[in-house]
Amino acid sequence: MTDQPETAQFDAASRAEAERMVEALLFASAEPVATAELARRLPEGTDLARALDDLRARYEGRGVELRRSGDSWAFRTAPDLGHLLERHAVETRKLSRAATETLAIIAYHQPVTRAEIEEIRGVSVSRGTVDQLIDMGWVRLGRRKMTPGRPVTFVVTEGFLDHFGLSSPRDLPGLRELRAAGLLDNRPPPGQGGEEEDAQAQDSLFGA
Amino acid sequence: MTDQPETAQFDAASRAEAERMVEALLFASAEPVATAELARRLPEGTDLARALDDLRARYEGRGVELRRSGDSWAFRTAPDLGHLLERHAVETRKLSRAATETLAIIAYHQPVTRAEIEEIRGVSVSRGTVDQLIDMGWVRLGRRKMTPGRPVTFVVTEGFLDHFGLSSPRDLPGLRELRAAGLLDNRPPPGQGGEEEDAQAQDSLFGA
Amino acid sequence: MDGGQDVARGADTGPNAGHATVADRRAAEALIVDVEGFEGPLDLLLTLSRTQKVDLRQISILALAEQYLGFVEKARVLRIELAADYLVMAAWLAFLKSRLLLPPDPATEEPSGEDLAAHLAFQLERLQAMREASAQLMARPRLGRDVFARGAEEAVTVHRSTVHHASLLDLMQAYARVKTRDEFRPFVMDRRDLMTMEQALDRLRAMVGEAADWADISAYFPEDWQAAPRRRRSATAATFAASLELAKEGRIEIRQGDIFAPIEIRRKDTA
Repeated sequence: MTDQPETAQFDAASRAEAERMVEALLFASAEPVATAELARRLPEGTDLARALDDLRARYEGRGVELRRSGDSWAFRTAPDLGHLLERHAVETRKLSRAATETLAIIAYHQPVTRAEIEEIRGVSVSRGTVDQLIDMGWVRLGRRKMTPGRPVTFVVTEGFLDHFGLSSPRDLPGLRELRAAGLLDNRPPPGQGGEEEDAQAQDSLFGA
Repeated sequence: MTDQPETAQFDAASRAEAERMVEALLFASAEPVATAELARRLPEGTDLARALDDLRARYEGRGVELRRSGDSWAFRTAPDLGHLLERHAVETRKLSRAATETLAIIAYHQPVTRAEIEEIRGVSVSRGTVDQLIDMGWVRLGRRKMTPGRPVTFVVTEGFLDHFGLSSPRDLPGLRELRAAGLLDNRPPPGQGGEEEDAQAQDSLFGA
Repeated sequence: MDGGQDVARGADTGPNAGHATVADRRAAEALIVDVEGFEGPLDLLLTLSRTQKVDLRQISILALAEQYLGFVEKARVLRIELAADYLVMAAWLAFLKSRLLLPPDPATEEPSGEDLAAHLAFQLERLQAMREASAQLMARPRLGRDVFARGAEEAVTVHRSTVHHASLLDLMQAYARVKTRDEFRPFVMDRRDLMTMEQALDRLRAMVGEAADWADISAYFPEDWQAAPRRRRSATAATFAASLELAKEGRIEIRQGDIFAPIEIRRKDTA
């Protein structure tokens, strides 16, 4: 920091210093750090948003990159350098087809109830499948749905975004096209005019 | 990387690429990485020394620095930012029962010796308890008592009065007030030490 | 492999039956054998729909229903037990098929065969889309496989310090507790400092014969009950009570000059 009285100079110095501090904090952590946590750890009055912007620009195209997942930030190695780092790869449990499909459905349709997942897959979802996704830190419970029975919903976590290198669920591959094609609509089977009993009957017909 | 045939351009690109690779390797590694190990992991013909120089220059003055220890390399938080990685957690805990009682006895009976405290509490007082109260700045040593062995006495401090909002130890409520406030439910047995007031009153009743 | 032949021929019920190649037959055979591998009837329908080799949006639901029913029929012939939901789907598809083939009944408000077929097509397309999305997701550069976090995490050092706290109330309560601790013990009468009325009475009876003049009752206390406040208090009470007893018996007289004045006694001479 500088003692120069000129505001511009002082500002430039404090801006650079803020960037350094955020850099140090994020470098030190293997896990993404939430914006709120960064703000708490930095001196009061730090322009955190600008520091993050500066940092992101600085690391653009480098061997490590600043990445956002949800409301958290982390440095991650550039995806194209994965081959160099194979030895650091951690053996992950191979996910079953049911688990990967369920995960995709939760990500693209969130917040989504178990019944909705089942309707999409046309088969009942075993408790173990969702539990596994929750265990891995990729899925968590969302708000209950304001429909009869107030069923719980599932949403993806920041850990999911971090793992798949997404800044937000809006960045899911092909999301826009799927939405445009109406494939993310919750389209009830024909003849279901909101009559719940009817819906129930047909849902079970479709394996929901 | 680029496919430009011009040597200079190719060289610049491969130089930048080498730097990126070293950056990612060092970032992802849990341990400092030896120069020989870096060389082994990088594509053949990489100018490792130059990549390390470039990287060191790039991180000069940043929030993290490239540091060499022996023949190994690692990123480390800039020394002046170490404080960001420290957190001071202050835990407020209720003073233990033994300490509170000891403190109360000192406050009500000061100056008081350890033996006297023990007599009043009816149990021995650990050195740690009094030390803790001294550490907290609520108790200090008073004058030695003019009795055999000249034992040290304990008195409460200004800090104690400050903390408890008292202007003098005489402001401490007496037993009668404690009783009136419902803090002393039972009538004490007659003639117990410290109840001079009561004894006085009754004695005078009986003409003592 | 006889069963396999059957199945291969079984697939001939489909619209492409005439052009079925050996590969197609093998595929259809595999469908039967791997029925366990399907994630439910919708998944099976989706797989069957691929044999139509058209975009899912152009798919013939009627043909698909027939393929499915053919599949279930072959499974039945082969005595392969199908889970209930496969059979439920078969029943529903049979119903859908009849709806699609028969002219609509204008009297009924139930959804038309076309609507039901369109919804099934939507479901298939949606499942297919989710399946592709899932594959795209899994193919992304993934943390711990393609992308890595900082290896040498520099943990935040937490310096813990404890501030002890006590309020004035805590302090007063602690003092009250110390001072009244004895009261919470099982009650045992401490007789050492307690003079009973009987003791006082015995003593007074023995001495009262000499008491010709008025004297303070405290004069009758034993020497070691005079000084200590607690003993003196107990002696006072016991001796006073004993005095009353003797007065009642008519052996002594008792007087007090004023409130709080000393209580005096003397022998009562019986005439």
